[in-house]
Amino acid sequence: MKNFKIKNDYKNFVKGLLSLNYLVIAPKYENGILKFSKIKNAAEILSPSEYINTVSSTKEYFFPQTEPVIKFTFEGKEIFLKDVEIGKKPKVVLGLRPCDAASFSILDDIFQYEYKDEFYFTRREKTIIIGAACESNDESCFCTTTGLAPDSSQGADLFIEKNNEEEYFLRAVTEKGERLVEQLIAEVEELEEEPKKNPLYEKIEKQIRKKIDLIEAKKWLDNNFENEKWEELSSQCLSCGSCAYLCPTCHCFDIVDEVNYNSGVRRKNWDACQFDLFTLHSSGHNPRDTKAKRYRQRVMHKFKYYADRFDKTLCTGCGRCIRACPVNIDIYEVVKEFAPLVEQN
Amino acid sequence: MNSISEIAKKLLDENRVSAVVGYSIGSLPNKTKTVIVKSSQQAEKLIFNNLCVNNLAIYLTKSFRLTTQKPVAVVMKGCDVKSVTGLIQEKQIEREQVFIIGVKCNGVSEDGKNLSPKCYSCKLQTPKMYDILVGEEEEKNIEFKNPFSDVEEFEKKSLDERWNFWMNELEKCVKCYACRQVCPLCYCEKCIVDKTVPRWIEPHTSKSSNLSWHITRAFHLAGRCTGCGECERACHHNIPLSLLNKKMAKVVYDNFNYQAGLDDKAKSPLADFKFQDKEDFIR
Amino acid sequence: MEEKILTSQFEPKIASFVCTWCTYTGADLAGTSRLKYEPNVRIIRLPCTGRIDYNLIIKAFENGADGILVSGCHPNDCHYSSGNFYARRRFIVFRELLQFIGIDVRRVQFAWVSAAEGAKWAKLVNKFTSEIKDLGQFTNYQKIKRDIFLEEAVI
Amino acid sequence: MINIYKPYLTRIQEIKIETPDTKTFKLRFDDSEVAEKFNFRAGQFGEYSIFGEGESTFCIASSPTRKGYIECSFKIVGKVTNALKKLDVGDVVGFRGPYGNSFPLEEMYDKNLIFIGGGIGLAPLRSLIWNCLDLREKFKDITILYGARSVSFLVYKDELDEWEKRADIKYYKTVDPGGETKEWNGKIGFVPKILDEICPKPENSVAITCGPPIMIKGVLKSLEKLNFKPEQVITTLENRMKCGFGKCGRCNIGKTYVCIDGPVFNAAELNQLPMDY
Repeated sequence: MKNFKIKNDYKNFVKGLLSLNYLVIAPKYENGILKFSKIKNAAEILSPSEYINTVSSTKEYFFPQTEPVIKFTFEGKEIFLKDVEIGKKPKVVLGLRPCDAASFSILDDIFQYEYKDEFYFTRREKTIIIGAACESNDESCFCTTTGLAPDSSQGADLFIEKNNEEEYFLRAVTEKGERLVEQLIAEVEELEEEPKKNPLYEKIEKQIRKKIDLIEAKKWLDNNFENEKWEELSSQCLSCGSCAYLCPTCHCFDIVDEVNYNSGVRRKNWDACQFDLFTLHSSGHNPRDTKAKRYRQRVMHKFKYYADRFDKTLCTGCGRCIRACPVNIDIYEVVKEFAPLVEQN
Repeated sequence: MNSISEIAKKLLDENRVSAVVGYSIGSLPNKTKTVIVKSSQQAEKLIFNNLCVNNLAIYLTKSFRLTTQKPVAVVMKGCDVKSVTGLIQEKQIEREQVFIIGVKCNGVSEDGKNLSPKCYSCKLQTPKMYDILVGEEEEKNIEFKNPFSDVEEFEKKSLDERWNFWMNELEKCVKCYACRQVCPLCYCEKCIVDKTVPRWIEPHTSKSSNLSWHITRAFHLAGRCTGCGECERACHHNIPLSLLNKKMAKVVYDNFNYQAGLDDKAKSPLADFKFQDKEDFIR
Repeated sequence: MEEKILTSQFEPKIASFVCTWCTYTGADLAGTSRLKYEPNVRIIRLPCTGRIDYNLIIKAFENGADGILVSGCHPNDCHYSSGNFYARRRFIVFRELLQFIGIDVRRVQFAWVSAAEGAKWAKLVNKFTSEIKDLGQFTNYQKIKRDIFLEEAVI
Repeated sequence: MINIYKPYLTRIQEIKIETPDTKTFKLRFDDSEVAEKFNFRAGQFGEYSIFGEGESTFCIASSPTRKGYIECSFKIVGKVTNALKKLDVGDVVGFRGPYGNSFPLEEMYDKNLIFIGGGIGLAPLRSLIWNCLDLREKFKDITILYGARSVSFLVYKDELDEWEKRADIKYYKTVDPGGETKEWNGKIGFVPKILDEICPKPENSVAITCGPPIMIKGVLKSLEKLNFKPEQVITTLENRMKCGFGKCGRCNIGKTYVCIDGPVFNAAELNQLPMDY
């Protein structure tokens, strides 16, 4: 795939993007928090060096917290269904860290398994994902454990990186990405040769928490469904669900009807396996009635069940759950409890 | 002076408590981890420092089932003890069910740098109620702030400004209900938002349903919230929940001369009345 | 008989939560005494003002009420002996909360109207209706309420 | 865009009150094209919805051999079922499905079938029983053992009588001790105990069971004692579901999604699952 140099600075590149009539979504400080929001002009943009990661992940732009799936109206005994329109405007999500970009290649599997969830995929198809390599990290990051790196472009269509001369360049990862760059020819210039790696990325990779052997972790999980460790690991959990709501790969949801006079809507709302109501049957039976069982479900789903089915880990090492947990339950430390570090040379 | 871990060890060895809830070194440099220690071998983990911002009173609520047979020991700062008082007051626990390891606190910090906002108006460096006390009080050189100063500041705004402020803030809410889960006084077995028949508050996120939820939360805590600030700390979207709680506390203080969490015999102000309550707004 | 001419003038919707023992009977008395009063109030009868949950008030606003009138027995007249005293405390706090959030509390009015005060009820409704007319439509909620059909597909 | 969340509209054609807390609806598709095309296999389930209240998961209780309609039986417990109970003939019910796997009908050909049902757990079995009875010559002996907590809680009473009268079925009915009436002519005792009494032969047989968890547990034990191999024992699982197609993450038991890999499992598969149901 081709590489392109950004001719002027990053902001000009964004200006070019905005002029193409895309809805541009990028990290932005809004009401005191850094989150992915709509960008109206290029001045609002943060360059990849200006942030580590956002508070919430980008999944909300593909699988929103709440999403109508069908609308209906009542007329006497009759019910009329109406399909839901979803945003038609093509989007560019810009500046995702490798951990966020990779989440889509993971989520795609579940959303098209047996039944294809078009709500997710319509948005996916209309959206171009431009990842950005990490220029800094914090204590929570552990993407190397999940097989990523500060400069891995997995899941992105285009990827922004710095070469060894500290200049930004674009790596076209998919054809979709390349087609976008072709429209931006005023801002970019094709590079003849492969740009030289910036040593920064390797440095960051070394700063990130050491890599855990997830194959060993899975082996342990295969044999330890019943283990008193689960009780110990989850005893302080408050079942607040912050971890699931911020996670780029958590995808559980609830379906709820809402009605207003003679019309209503059926919605998909986020839900989390840490809530005790999540699996409660109407008979009163609850298969996961204790916190230990719920926490086991979370860890097992991420590192075993998903791998069993799709051969992928349902975690990208973004560290959001670690930053958000009010009682400092650290999934990295949890996995480290039962799996060794990978020897690094 | 005994250290917390020694006390915990002794309590567990003597089989006086089922568990000791306390703080240990966290996995991140500016966080401490909550631990529930059940055997004396693990008691060494327990520490106390200025990063111990959590309110551990939450672990005394029924859903944790720690107090079922034997009492449970909890490491508590002065401010946390207020929540225990609230729980005793509302008959959620008995005083005998909890062994309070009180710590003298010189202010805590959420991020390792800045003092937690709740500490500026704290007068309870030494807990009001404890079974054993540890730590030493340092001379506090923090400038004492009126706890309601930000409420008063906010009230200078016009109605529209306030409305817009809250709409902007509440729009961020994703309804994870972490604010409810971490609150020691939100112990209802079934929260109003989880009730489906009738459904008072829709589970989707929108400005109006988020507002309903936050009105509910604030109002249900009126006269009960002790200002521990856990809700605001747990909110990853930084919604200023304490501001609402403080306003409620102020109203209750101004009108009924009541402060939450100081007297375990007192009646909660909204479960009580006086004949001479204010009536000027009623026609 | 005088007939009201339909004009495009703003007619507020007022939800009125009343206690069945005093105000509802009082409103009934107003009717049987043939007292004329503004038709803008929709009376919702509840057992006691102590039953009036703040959620009812919020729901009324969400569903398009421009004003809310809560009314019950005078102090010491409560059928359940003290329901109105608890309600009074609750409203002291709730009014302040609404104000803090930025809702004009002039739209939420409380009153004591006994079973004998049909005239007071009629007067109260007339006065409150004209006040709400002066305040105009309550647009705060209309702006934020997600219309489940018109909701724009943002993303 | 194909909306997998969009239900078909069906109309209630008939309502039967089975027990004090169970009703059966006979539903016909509004759209005749859908009605014609709609196909399912015994054991599959669907998401039934009442608009404005929500969706609920029940199996399809009618036989796939009876075309043109579907039936569902539900116990009135939660929000949706309480709303369903109030519906009348002619009212609209949403239906998504069929979802999940089904009973391995073809593998049962030329075998003896033993159906063991309890309470409302007869519903999925009923679909299969009628399916088998409509293709009677393909199977050998058919034995049905059905029990409920008391006489009034027996579902599909008309059909039970019909089965009792049929010469090509061995039919046993039972109620829990204390649940009998004066007129009761069936057995008295818990289902596993009666199963021990009947003592079906495992040779060339398949046992299909569904009922409350406690009964299934007992039945599995009894069948094991009777030398049934785990592969010969088939049951259906029930977990809370929302989407029905493996997305919402509610019905996971280990890596298994009950909604896609289930709800029909044989005991051998069941033994492989972690105890998370």
